[in-house]
Amino acid sequence: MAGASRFAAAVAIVVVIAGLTLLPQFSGEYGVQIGFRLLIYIVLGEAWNLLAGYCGLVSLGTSSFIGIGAYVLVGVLNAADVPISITLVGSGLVAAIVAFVVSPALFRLRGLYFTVGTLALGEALRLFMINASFSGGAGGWFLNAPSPSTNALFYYAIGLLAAATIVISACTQTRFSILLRSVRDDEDAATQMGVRAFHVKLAAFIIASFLMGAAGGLQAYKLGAIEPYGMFGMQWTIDVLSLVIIGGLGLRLGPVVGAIIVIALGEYLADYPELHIAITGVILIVIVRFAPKGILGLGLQLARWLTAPRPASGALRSGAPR
Amino acid sequence: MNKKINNGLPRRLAKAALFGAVASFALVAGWTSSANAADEIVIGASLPLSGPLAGFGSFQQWGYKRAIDAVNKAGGIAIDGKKWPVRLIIRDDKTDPNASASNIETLISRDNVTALLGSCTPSLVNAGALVAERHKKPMVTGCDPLEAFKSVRKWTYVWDLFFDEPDLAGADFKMIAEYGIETNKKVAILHDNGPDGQIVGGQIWPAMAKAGGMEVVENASFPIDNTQFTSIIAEAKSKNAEIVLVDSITPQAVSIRKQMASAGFSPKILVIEKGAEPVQFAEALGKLSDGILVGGYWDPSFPYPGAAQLAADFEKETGQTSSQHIADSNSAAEILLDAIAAAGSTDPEKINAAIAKTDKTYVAGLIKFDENHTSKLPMAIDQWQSGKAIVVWPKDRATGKLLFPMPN
Amino acid sequence: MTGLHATTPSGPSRAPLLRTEGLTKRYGGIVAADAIDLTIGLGEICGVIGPNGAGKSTLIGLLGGALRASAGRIHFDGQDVTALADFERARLGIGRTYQIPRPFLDMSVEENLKVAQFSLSPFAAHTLIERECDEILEQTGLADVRRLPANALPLLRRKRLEVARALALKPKLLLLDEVGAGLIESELTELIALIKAVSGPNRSIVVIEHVIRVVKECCDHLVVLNFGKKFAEGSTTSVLSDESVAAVYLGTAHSPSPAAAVAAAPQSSGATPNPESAETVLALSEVFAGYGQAKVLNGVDMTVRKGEVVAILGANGAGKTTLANTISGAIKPTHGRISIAGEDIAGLSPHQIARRGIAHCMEGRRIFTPLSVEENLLIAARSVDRGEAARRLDEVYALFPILAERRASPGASMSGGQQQMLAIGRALMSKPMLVIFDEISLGLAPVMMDRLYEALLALKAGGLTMLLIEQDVERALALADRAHVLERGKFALSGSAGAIRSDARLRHLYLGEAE
Amino acid sequence: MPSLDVVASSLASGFFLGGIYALTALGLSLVLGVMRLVNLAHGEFLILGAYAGLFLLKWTGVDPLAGLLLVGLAVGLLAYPIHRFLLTPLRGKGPEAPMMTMFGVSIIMQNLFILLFSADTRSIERDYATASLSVGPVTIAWIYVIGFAVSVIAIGLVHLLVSRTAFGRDLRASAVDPFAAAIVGVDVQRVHAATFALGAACAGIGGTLIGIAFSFTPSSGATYLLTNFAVVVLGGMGNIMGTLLGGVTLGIMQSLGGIVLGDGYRDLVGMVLFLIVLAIRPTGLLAGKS
Repeated sequence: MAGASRFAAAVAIVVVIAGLTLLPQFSGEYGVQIGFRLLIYIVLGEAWNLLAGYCGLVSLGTSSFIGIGAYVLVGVLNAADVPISITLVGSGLVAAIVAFVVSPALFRLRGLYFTVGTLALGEALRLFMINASFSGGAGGWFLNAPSPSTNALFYYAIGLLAAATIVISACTQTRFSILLRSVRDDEDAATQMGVRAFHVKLAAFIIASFLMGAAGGLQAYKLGAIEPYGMFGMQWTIDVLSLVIIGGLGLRLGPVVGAIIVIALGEYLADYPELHIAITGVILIVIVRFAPKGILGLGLQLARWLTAPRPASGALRSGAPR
Repeated sequence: MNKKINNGLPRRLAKAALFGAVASFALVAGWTSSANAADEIVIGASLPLSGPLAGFGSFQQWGYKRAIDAVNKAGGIAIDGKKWPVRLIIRDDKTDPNASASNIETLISRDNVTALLGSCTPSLVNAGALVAERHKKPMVTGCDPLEAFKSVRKWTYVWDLFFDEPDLAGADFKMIAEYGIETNKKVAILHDNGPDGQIVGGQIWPAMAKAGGMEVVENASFPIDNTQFTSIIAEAKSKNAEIVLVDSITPQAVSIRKQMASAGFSPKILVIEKGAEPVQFAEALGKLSDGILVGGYWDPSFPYPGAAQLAADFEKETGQTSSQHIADSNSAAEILLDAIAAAGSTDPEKINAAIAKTDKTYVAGLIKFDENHTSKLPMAIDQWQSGKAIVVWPKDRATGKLLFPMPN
Repeated sequence: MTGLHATTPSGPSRAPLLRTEGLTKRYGGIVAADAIDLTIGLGEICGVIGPNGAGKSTLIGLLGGALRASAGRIHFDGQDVTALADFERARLGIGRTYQIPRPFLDMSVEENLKVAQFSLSPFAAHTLIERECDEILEQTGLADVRRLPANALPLLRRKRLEVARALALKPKLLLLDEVGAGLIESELTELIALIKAVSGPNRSIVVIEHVIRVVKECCDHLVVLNFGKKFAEGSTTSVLSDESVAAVYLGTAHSPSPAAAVAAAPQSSGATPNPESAETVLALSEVFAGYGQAKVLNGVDMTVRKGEVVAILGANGAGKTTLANTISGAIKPTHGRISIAGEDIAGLSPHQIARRGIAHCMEGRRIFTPLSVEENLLIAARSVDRGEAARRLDEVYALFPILAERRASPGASMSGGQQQMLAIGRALMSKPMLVIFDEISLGLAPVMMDRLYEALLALKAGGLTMLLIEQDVERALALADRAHVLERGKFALSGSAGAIRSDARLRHLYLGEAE
Repeated sequence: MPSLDVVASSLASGFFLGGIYALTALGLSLVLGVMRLVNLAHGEFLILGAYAGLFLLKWTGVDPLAGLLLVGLAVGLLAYPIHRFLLTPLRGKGPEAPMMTMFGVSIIMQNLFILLFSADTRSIERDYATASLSVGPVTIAWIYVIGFAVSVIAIGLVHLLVSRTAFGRDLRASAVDPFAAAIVGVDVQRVHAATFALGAACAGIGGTLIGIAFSFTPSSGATYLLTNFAVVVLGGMGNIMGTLLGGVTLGIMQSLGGIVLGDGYRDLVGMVLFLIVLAIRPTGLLAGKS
């Protein structure tokens, strides 16, 4: 039964991804561009959801890994003629290595302290990149390679999403998910059950950082010009965190729903500069207040309520106290 | 209960995935179909209307709108013998290059813009310009110093009218030489490490100082969100620099001036490029702004057609003091509109070719693009005197006398 | 601190599984465990008893690896494990339970077990994992709730889950930290059976326990800790019959005729003059309450009159603490009416109820650890002038002189019993109309329980109205005028303390079939 | 290597400026320690204080230093309803929900600033803001000294309030165990709201000092938020006197960084110090006594 559903889910995901590859044929250029942004945000959101939703690591250091990925991609492509897919893997790898290097210090921190620590990490990296001369300081780098077509970017993003889906599913639909959640729920109790909490957290952190790095690389490939304020900016961190919270933290498809909403909102609101981004703030507050499990959580609740078998004549049947 | 969750979850995931996919396709389809009304020329721009650079964005928005309104008042642009109205779509990039790029993408792919106008500062302009370049849409921009613009790539569809960093950097030294100003020839340079700051403060100023027989006693750089300058100011003071050259954004410029005063340091000549230019700088500093020099590429007093009127209109409409940014933005929009009219077509290639042929004096000055797609605006030097920016150099454009040395 | 008591060399002739040498834990200047030498043979069940603050939980932490030893060594199964981290020890076969169960609340019972199984053998065959899981769930009596989320389990089931989780590690050494605390007699019987069932020739068990019955029935070998030191050690019977052990730990309650309790009983009926005519302080009618879907109280009717002591008895999960929390406003009733001195308190928040004269001495003490003793007391004396606050302080200090001595110390530095005194004192500081005492003897050494009940007796003599929630039937009934026995959220039995005590149904309801 | 008086002046500036940092960080620390709230709108409260000081001077001519209490009161009063209407309903929903709400508030506040006050760079213009104080070879800004004094007084008052008064007792009790505090009669939500307002008031006062000493724009808040986090971590969350020490430590370390590596590295030095302290003493330099 469970196996059959899992199979159905896998089929559905394959169908969706395959369907996405056809998007450029049907939608115009605009659809493809929105699609690209959506895919990048979904990958970032899923990575962050793995950390925060499954492993309890509420990180505010997202931008660090996006920035690292971006600089690696531009640096590598400018230095050598390397295929883009390999460069993207490189972006992810370097981000993952950085994650590995900082993890001993970061994982000493629990809860809020971890959150604040990752925030400091992101800021320190940004400040470093602004001052460092090898990376062009605040001026950043330009990509010398020819710029890719929108469709090509879109296909790379689909590839990235497919990879992310496989990796994250491998984490959240398998035995590993139980270990992840045990660390999230009570790290001390988990270690007393023999769980190598450090390794579990490290695995999640490295996987998430890899995906963030690769996504950052792809974004840099699209932009063609990168600098620390844009690539290491808090905006990434906040966007990713908002989209997961809006979609539904800890729900497998929360980031997907969240990314759709955040992108849609951003697109609509950018047309009304008078309203500025204040509306984003209002929406965030309202969603956090009234949909604690995000829009997806709200939707699932609604669906459950709609489909729940309700007694036709409850008054006669029920003696249960209210 | 949990049994249901466990077994139902993948199925529900599948359902939700399908739902999500359908919803996103629907959304995309909805956007894509929001095409423009026919017989209309659409021009797009992404501007920093919020975030740290929101101040620039509001001036540019006014400049762009004014040009488009003027054309529409005249009935629009004639294409194939028929007058087409022009519609300007402005999107907010929140001072984020990523948003600037995606805004331009949306303007091109959803709104089918005919051509584009630029944002402000190299990182925002470049991010959008690269998208325009990739999609072969002509873009005219100001507000991007020419060296920083040229360093990105060899442009085909993007055109920039602004000052050139060597001009800006050299103006101060030219003025010192021309007016025969006496100092101890010790120069301290404080600059931010943004692209233009690095070029002006890191490269051109030191070179020109050396060429002018001066000694650079300090050359310090800082990131644009730094708030503390005590060490570098103390250093400049201890080296007894009489000429201090600063290149920074406005908030930092104000802090630097205050911190110089509170460190008891007052050089004879203080130039603050970029940051000292808007009137808010003088308002924030009050008396302390007196005597500060800043390079400018425009003033309502300049002998260009409509210059005085432009500033007067701005001040009447907004109730705020004008800025030179209204001139380059207004001119950029006019150049683009003229080129569309000259091309008599909305074909990007034809418009681009027409932009290349621009040779006319606009409100910002004579515009003629070179092979690097840049058109230089000549420099002047303004000095803040009692809260007003007085043009003090070159002599033929001066509206007042140079105050020297800088008052204490 | 009295010199080491005559220590019979630990009995077992079996090969030692665990051996500690000079095991010491210091926190700053405080020595929580002081050079403890311990040897536990394979297959042995060793009990560890001692007053609160004696270092029992510290010992578990040190053995399990949650705490790092300041000095000394631990040898386990022929290996020095002193430097190993907790998860490494767990993987070697040391399983522990927590005194207050810490299941992974959002995970199902089954998944809770699988955490241990997967961490040990991530690639074991599915069928093998399921079979092991089934066995453990069967053994611990959790098979019927295997798919329920852990947060839906009542306390007893959670304690079983603690044991089950530890068993999933296939431990050679099982550390049980006060698994009996808070359980009633019939539940204890089940627990003892469980401990016996999971023991075996290849598994040693360390039982840290206040409930003497568990130790008596399970352990071959007993260690008494006092002030972090090993105070006595030997066979269970010899240690329990030792007079010096009785003096530091067992107290008088367990002597054949508990003097305090007997003395209290006759007084109690006389102390309440004419209860029927006294004014009503608290009244509940048809109260339903619970947490989300789980209904815990199913229609409770009750009144408490001025000067009365009413005891609420019942098994774990019967809803005793929920009842207390509902009265003090922490849980909103879904139905029914609660009134204080005639005023309906619907919609009032806890602090408003507190200001209407209900004090709640909470389960688990809940004192404010960073606040000083005096601040802990003063915080409850709200909107009174300085003089009045000082008078009330004096009253509490008179009741518990130790609090006066330590008035400036932070709450964190107090031992468990002292903290409980502080919690009682804090409840009194608001000069309440009614005090709810929720499980004040939980987790305390028998001597300390005696001490606290003496204080309650004195308070009763002073005319304090009390609602006494207690798992210790004898003590509660000795003090109370009337009692109710809760069963599945309803009163199954109500009446005067004497009548309840002699009611055959009490034994049936409360002690279960086991006796 | 810079001369001795440059070094001495820099270190002295760092020390005094650190005191101002401490005041601006105090609110963040209190709110974090008592309510477990990561207040991402803290920087905006600071900027609100700067605007309040500016307009107090512009409209009434009252010197912002004389009107500091008024500024604090105004910012505190504006913050109170934010807690009452936005945060109170989120109690018991974990730390992310309030954090995100405050992020939303910060976006809204930034845009309101732009709307109401334009995006212009502002500064509070006072003579004493630019006067210098010379003692031997050391030259420092008067405003740093004044700001330090104000900060120390304000922090001292808050310390007394928290350690000596009934409100402080309620506050500390609510911080460790809000449930038990409510049961003994403490109106925890009111204590939280008051703490929130108090924190905002301190930020507002600090913001006015920043506005006098430096410049500010609607979006300056973020920079100070990060500096403040560093101070909080150095001093320990919720530790009032620790915040003062943390601020001074950060100020001096930043100055050292500025001297050795250049002013560009100031903030980086702060962040790195912050990370190192976190890694060594996860609960802060001065925490761990409790």
